[in-house]
Parts: sequence; structure tokens; C-alpha cells
Amino acid sequence: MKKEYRTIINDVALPYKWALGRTWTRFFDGLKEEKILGTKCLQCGKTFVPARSFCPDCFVSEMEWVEAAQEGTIVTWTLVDAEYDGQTRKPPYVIALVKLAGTDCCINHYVGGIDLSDLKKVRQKLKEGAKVKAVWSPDKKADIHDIAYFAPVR
Amino acid sequence: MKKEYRTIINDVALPYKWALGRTWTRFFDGLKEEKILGTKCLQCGKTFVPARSFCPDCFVSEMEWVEAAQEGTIVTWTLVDAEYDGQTRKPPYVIALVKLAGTDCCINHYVGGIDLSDLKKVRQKLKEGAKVKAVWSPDKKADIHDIAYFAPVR
Amino acid sequence: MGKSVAIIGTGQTRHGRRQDVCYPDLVKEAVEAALEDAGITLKDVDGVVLGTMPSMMEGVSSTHFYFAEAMGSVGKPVLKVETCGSTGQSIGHCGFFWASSGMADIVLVVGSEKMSEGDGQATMNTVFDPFFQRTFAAGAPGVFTMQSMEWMYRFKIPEDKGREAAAMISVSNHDNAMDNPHAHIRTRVTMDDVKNARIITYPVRLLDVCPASDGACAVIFASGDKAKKICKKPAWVKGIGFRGEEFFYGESDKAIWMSATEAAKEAYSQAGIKDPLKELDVAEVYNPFTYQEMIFYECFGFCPRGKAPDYVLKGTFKKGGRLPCGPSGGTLCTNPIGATGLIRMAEAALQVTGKAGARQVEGAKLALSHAMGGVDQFNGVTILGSEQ
Amino acid sequence: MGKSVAIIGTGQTRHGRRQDVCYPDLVKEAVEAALEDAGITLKDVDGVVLGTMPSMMEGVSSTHFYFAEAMGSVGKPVLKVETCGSTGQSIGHCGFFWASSGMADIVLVVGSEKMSEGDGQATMNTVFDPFFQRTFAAGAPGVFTMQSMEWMYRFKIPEDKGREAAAMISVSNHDNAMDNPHAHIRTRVTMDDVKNARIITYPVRLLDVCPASDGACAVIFASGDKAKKICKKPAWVKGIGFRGEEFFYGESDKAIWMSATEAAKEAYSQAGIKDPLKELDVAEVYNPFTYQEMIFYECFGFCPRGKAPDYVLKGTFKKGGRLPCGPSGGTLCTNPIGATGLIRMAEAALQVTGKAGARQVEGAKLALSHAMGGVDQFNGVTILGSEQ
Ligand SMILES: [Zn+2]
Ligand SMILES: [Zn+2]
Repeated sequence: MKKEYRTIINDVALPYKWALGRTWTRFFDGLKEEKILGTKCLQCGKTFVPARSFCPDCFVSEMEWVEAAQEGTIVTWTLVDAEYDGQTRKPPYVIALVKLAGTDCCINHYVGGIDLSDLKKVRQKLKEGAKVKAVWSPDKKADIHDIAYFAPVR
Repeated sequence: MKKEYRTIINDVALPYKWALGRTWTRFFDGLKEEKILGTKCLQCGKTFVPARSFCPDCFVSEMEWVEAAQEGTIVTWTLVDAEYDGQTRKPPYVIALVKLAGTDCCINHYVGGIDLSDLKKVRQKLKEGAKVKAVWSPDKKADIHDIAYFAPVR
Repeated sequence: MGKSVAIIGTGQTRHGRRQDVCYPDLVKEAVEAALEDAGITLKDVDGVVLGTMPSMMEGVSSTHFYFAEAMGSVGKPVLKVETCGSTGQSIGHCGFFWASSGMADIVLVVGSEKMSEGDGQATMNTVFDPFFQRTFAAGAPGVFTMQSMEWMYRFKIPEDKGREAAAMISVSNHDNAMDNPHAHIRTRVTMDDVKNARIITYPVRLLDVCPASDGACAVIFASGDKAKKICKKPAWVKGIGFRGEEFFYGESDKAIWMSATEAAKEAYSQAGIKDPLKELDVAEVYNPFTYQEMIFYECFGFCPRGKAPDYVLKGTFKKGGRLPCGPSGGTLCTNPIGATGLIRMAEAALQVTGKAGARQVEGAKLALSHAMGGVDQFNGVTILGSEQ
Repeated sequence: MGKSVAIIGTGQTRHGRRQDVCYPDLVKEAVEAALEDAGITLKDVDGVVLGTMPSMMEGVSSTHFYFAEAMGSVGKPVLKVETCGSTGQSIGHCGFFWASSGMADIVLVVGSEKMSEGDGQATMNTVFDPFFQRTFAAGAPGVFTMQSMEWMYRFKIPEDKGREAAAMISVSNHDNAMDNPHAHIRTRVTMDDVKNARIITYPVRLLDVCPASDGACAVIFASGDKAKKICKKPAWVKGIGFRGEEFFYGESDKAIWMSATEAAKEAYSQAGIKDPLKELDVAEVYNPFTYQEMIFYECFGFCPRGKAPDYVLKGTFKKGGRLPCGPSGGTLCTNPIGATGLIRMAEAALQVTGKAGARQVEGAKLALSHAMGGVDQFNGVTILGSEQ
């Protein structure tokens, strides 16, 4: 018997040329030199990483460049153990929100340099407040992966 | 001097599995057998190609299958002479709206089998009301390209 | 509040894997059901609002055009609105604004998704900027799980207690879905099933997570005057609230969650609700993840901060509990994203008009419906009531 | 009409190739300008409506989230609306509904596109269904040119006359753009330049077609009461109209074009306009293609069917003519798609409030603005006036 309905399988690919603008270009140039650059709002005093061209709280452009610490603490994390189309890493891996010392927001990144085979041990190591430090990629492309991952300190 | 801003070039590709449903599956199966199938609304009597599962005018599902003529007339056309990402043909080529005899709407397709080197001659051949006829692809995949193009008659 | 507006009809498809129909035909299924429920025809409709996920989910970027016949929008004004997961609430709010402005008497609102045609998590990744956050997203589970962990850390919720309560939420949603003929997943699960399911994003497991569904929902809004004329028992819009958050995920506090908290607060204030746990009869909370559902309970004032697991464990939000949540089986058992938030609203309308069948909460008069979108950035709340 | 609503401020970026800024920063440029024009701050804004093309144009599918800070929507209700090219009118209408419903006093409406970041025609192709129409689309030029040919056949317009009138439209829009500091293309062209430009889709040539621009526009709507309190000279919304058409391109008559005709008719009826050519002082018609602009003139009742070329050739729609069209240089010289329809509305607002600078039509009191979307499926019209 003939099948009554069918599906058609296809991809749609679209090309992009994303502009970084001055602020993000400088932020990524910083990564290439192993510096994590943020901007500090001259009105409210908050420091944002990645750098912003204007303060998200005050809507003003008066910001000054600062170099952020490369150490920070874990605010939250999860161990990803499922595959999705579009992922750049093969699971399992850990993603986390990291608050760099002296900044007023968190950044998303991987946490690496730990053994993921025993969940209990992972859970003991990766707590809220656990200290982590940026580990740099040897090959730098001026993109967010110039930081290879954050690794637990001590 | 260092460039102040940069762009990042990348593609985004997304995968799809499009469902044809019963009506469109049968329509494309028809093409494979060199038949152009439409549906006729039992309420208003209009015939639509490609086949529809319900009448777009009456919003009722009472439709009967009909085989449409393979000849029709050109309602409008244009000669495409510019390249775009995502085109399946290399320009120049002609696209047109063709009204198959006995149907109440037009379909989009290519017009082929004509010499495109002299615009004046093209313009003389491809007029509103000019008769065209479906030319079938030798290799059929049960998709809209089973009709290779419409070609002028006489 | 503006001029009063009511819901006079709702319609849903059979949700699930619907490869038997093309996408426009799926949408028509919901539209026809809603028209029938309201006892009107397309001719009575003055305007149409459509919502889906970011529109490349199914590879057709302009679905308001793809569905022109399926939603009967030919010859009518039509709007396409999308705010990710919160789309269903946003299109409802848009329908409300339109009818309340006096520019339309009857507005047809349609939400849909056909997730079997695309890749949900790949599409979800395109929601993020391509520079900073996209590669660390791990789809929706990644961010929603990080939020849940942040919440448990903040309120010192022991891992075991969180796990137990989340499992109970999964079990009770699955139980409820058995009463809902539209639901996608209709299987009972046990506490052990949930706790032993495979890990997606630790500690979240497969049965803590919604499915990817095909489905559509249509809801018909009418101006107050029109509603009273043509509908015996409309569901009145008592309050609406919506809030957006920051672009950088790491910039806002997701354990407290301003957007969810403030959206509910605004809706309550319009509806005159002071003690939601006492005054609401039923809630349709957008719950694609069990752990996250508990954060919503706290944001919506159903219990104090950090106490949701305790309330869950004592059965407050179960069928027969003080405030039944998700009698439909919720997002956890059915998630056609662009439709999901509108399904919550439709279910709330069914409840306050006594038309919810086997999933009816006896005597329900005041209901909360809700949806969340982006990567935690958007929350929308609508309160419906049986009285004007 | 509902409760009265007015535009109290507008802002535009410098449009063109803006690779000097990231996309959110481009949007902020327009928002800042509009706030300054209205003399308010973000704190005064009750809600935000954003519109863009189908959102994969720039590869970020949820721009309402990407722009959260740039449009100041954090902590506010926010809607994302997109109807392709007609987006700019749709978001304006949405702003109107919202302010008119009484649920907001001030609504910030933002439209944007950064076409240098994506591929416009490749994105345009995703608008079509993947089964029947996508591969024959040839982007926007293909369908718009077929429509123009259909129109010339229908009304037996000689090819040379059509060509001459279309060239004149190109020349006059390019001339007008010289007066507009925001315009993307600011170069004078001659009739011969247009007629000898390279063919895109015969008979349409390069100078018959709009550019792909980066740009954003912001327009601030206020309820009538609020507008009168805080704005000396608001632009009043006198009428809005929008219509959708069929999904299959070949199903409707594009030479008559129901959606354009009926959208204008509805807006005229609300505004009390009977003879648009006489009563309107200026029009900002959405004109990405010269030939197509003439079809709009006929649909909008500026001249009888089939007579647009004659009216164009006698100068009716030029600067100083009976009804100046596109004093800004129009879409033909600036097309950041999601912003374009809103730019038309902003330009109309500038005209009726006497703030249009070098492009001001002396004493303009009543203006039409318009946008078209999909592949001819959507048309939206808004009439603005200097008096309530
Ligand atoms: Zn600040
Ligand atoms: Zn019919």
C-alpha cells in the first residue's frame, strides 16, 4: 500500500556578516592579548563584562575601560549530557555563570579541567561560590573561545 | 593602524523535515505520473492548482480531485538577470504565472525552451495570453521540479 | 484596565506528532474548533493575530502569510507577534489591546508550532547573540537548569528535597494529562521513573522536561458589548501583565526573577487580587521544566521564596489541593511552543466557564494563565474570570 | 476609531552601510533621537513594540531580546511584531491599539534592520513555502516585477510609456533624497542613467530598485490626553487600515491589488477622506520598485486605474506637484526593511508637524504613510494629521 503522506527533508543555510562595532571589537582584541576587558559606568559605577558601549542601567554612553580580574566565582552551573544540533562541544561538558571579581554581572562559559565521570565529585567541586580562573586557548582568534574555559582554583 | 571595528563571517544552517500531508502528497505523486492534480470546491465550483485540502474562498473541506490541463496561458512573466543566494538556476531565466486551462488560479514556474539572447524577441513571444505547455523532467522526484518548465506552444 | 474584553471561544488541535497534516492544515484544525465553540463564522472576525516561535523553527519565515487561508485572514487586518515561549500570552495581550481599543469587535488569535518539522534546540540557539552566549547555551535545558541550580543555592534547598518535589510535579502533570484529550504525552509515570530517567542537564532528567509537540490553539476575543450579545458564558479578561529582562543572561537575578514577579504583580493589581493562593481557583503555569515550575510558584506569590518544594510536597498544587496547577497536564506534557502560552490561556478560559470536561476544577471562577519566553527574559500573565 | 492617539516624537539613524556599530547600538541611536525629540526619558515609557523582517535576516532570531537595553525594555512590557515589509506600519498600528486601549499612556515603537549583516534576497526566499513557490521566487524583484508586467498588460500601458514614467519616479526620488540627511542613497541620477542601468528582472533595472540598508527608526505614541499635556504639536492618528491576501501568489489579482486598495479605503473612511488627491497634502508611499509605485497610486485613489503613468509624466506626484509623494526620497533611496514602513510614518509625522526641514511640503496638514509586505500579500496605511 502506498503511504498516504510524506515528509521532505532539507536544510536552509543563511550567510551572515555580523558587525562587532567599536566596543566589542576592542573586547575581542583584548581576549587575544589574554585580557578580559569590561566597561565601568561613570554614572552608577557598575562594571560590565563583556564591555558595553552604554550602561544597561543608566542608558548613558559615559563608560570607562577597565581590565577585569581573570578569577571569579561560580554562581550556577549545569552538566550538559544531551546532544543538540549546533553545539560546539560533545557532551558531557559543564556550562556555568561566572562572576569575575570586581564586576557586577556574570558571564556564560564552560568550566573545564575537571573529571566528569563521577557526578558526586563534580557536585562537590562545583558549588556556588567556588573559585575559578580563566584558562586561555593557545590558538587565539579574537573570539569568545580565546578563553578555553574556566578551571577550579586550588 | 589597527582597524577600529570588525565583522564576523559565518553561516547558520538549520535542518527541516516538512510534512506534506495527504493532499500535497497526492499532488506530488501525481506529478511523478505526469499528471497535474487540482481540487474543485463543491460549494463554489472553483478549481485550484496545486490541490488544496480546503477551499480558500469557502473554508470548507468538501473538494473533489480533478486532473488539470497541461496547457495554459501566461498571465505575467519576467526575465531574471541577477543572482541571489538560494536560487536553483543560474540567470538569465524566465519565471511566470501560468493559468492552466479550466482552473481558477495561476501557478508559479519557469518558462523554458526559448532563446533568451534577444530581449525583443523574448518580449514578442512571451505576452499575456501566450499559450504554454508543461515539459516534464525525465528524472522525477515527486516534487515541483518534475515539471521542468513550461514551453511556448506553436 | 481599558474597555472590557472577553474570550468567547477556544479551539485546540490534537497535539503530538502530526506528520499526517501539512502545517497550514494543522492551524485550520484549531481555528475551526474555536469558531465552532464561539458559534461564529470567519465573516464575523474583524482581525487576526498569529504567533509562533522565532519563525525559522519550521523553515518558513512568514507564517502569517503561509496560514492566510487556514486562519481566514484574507481581506482582513493581520498581525504576527512572536516573543519566543511567551508568544502565546503576547498574542492574547495583543488581541486584548485590539478589541479594547474599539478598532475591532472580534479578534481571532492563533498560536501554533510544528516542532517535528524543525530542530527545536538548534532554533533555540539562534535566539542568542552569535558572539558571547550562543555556543554556551545548550538550548533551553542549559539555561533553565542553571537558573534552577541558582535558585536552590540561593534558598539553601537540599538537593534531595528539590529532586523529590520536582519528581512529584512530573508525576502529577502526567496524571493530569490523562484527563486531557488534547495532550501530547498521555502516560502515567512514577516517582522512580522520573528520578531514574536519563540526565539531560544535571540535575534535570528526561521526565523533568517537556516534549517537542506539533499543535495549534485559537482563542477568540470580543469587546465586552459584543461578548455579552453573542456569548452566554464568556471568560472575562481581568488583568494582564508582561515584563522583559536583560539581554545578557548573566546580568539579572534569575532566582528572584523580576520579569515573572512583576508581570504577575501587574496582572493581580488590575484584577484586584491581593492573596493569590486564596483568591485564585486554578492556575495554568507555563512549566516546560519541573524545577522551574517551583520558581514560578514563588514569583507568583503562591508561597514564600524558597518554600515551593515544601508546598509541593504537601500537595498544595495538586488536583484537589488548595490551588490546583496545570489540570491540563501543562507544558510538561504538551509543548508546541508558539501555541503553548495560548493553550494556557484557553485552558484557563475553559476552567472559568465550566467547560474543562474531565479536567475541570469544580466551581473555578478565577484563573491565572502564564507563559515564559526567551532564555528567561520574558514573562506574561493573564487573569481570567467568570464575572465581568 | 478608538480613543485618540498621537505621535509625539520620532527618531532615525543615519541610514546606509553601518558596519561601524553592532546591531543593538544602531537601534539605540534611533531610540535616543526619538526620546530627545519627544522631550521624555525611558522612565516615561509604559511599553515597547519592536519590529524587524523575518528575524533570521541578521541571524539572531529574537531581536526583542537582543535589543533589550538598546530600546530600554527591561522591566517593561514588550511586543515583537513582524509582517515582512509592512512591519513598520504593523508596529505603528500595534502602538496605536495599545495606547488607545488605555493600557499604556506612552508606547515606544521601534523598527530596525541591518541588512549588511545578512543576505536580503536569501532571507526573502524563506518567506515562501518550500514546496511550490520558493524556487521560483527570485527574491522580491521577481514577484514585484511580475506584478508590474501584469498591471501593464491589464491596462494596455505601452512599454515605452511605463519605462518613461518609472524612470521619472527614480529621478525624482533620488532628487528628493538629496534633501534628507538620513537617506542612504544620496546621488542625483538622470533619466538616461535609469534607462541604461543593468537589468535585474526585465524590465526592472538597477535604478528602479531600492538599496539594502542598515537603519533604525523609533516613533513614540501617546494617548490623546497625555499627548496634549506634554507635546506642543503632536501628529494625530486619523485613520489606520491593513489587509492581508492569499498565500498562493497566483491566486489573487495583483493588477488591482485588493489589500492595497482596501487598506487605504479603511484608513480614508476613518479619517473622513473622500477625495485623497485633493485632501491629502503629502504621501509617503512604500516604493521599493518604481513600477510598483504607480500601482499604489491607483490603489490609493490618487488617479484612475491604468492612468498612473500619465499622472506621473505630468508631474502630479513630484515636489511642487498636486500631491508630492516621497519627499524623503522614499524606500527607493533607503530600505532597512523592518524600519522602512515606520520611517514612512515618521516622515509623515514630521510633515504634518512642520519639522521636515529641507524636505518639508509647505503647510502640510494631512499625510498618508504606507508599507507593503510579504510577496504583495500585505498592505498597511496610516493617515496622520496636524489636528485632532
Ligand atoms: Zn550606569
Ligand atoms: Zn469554494
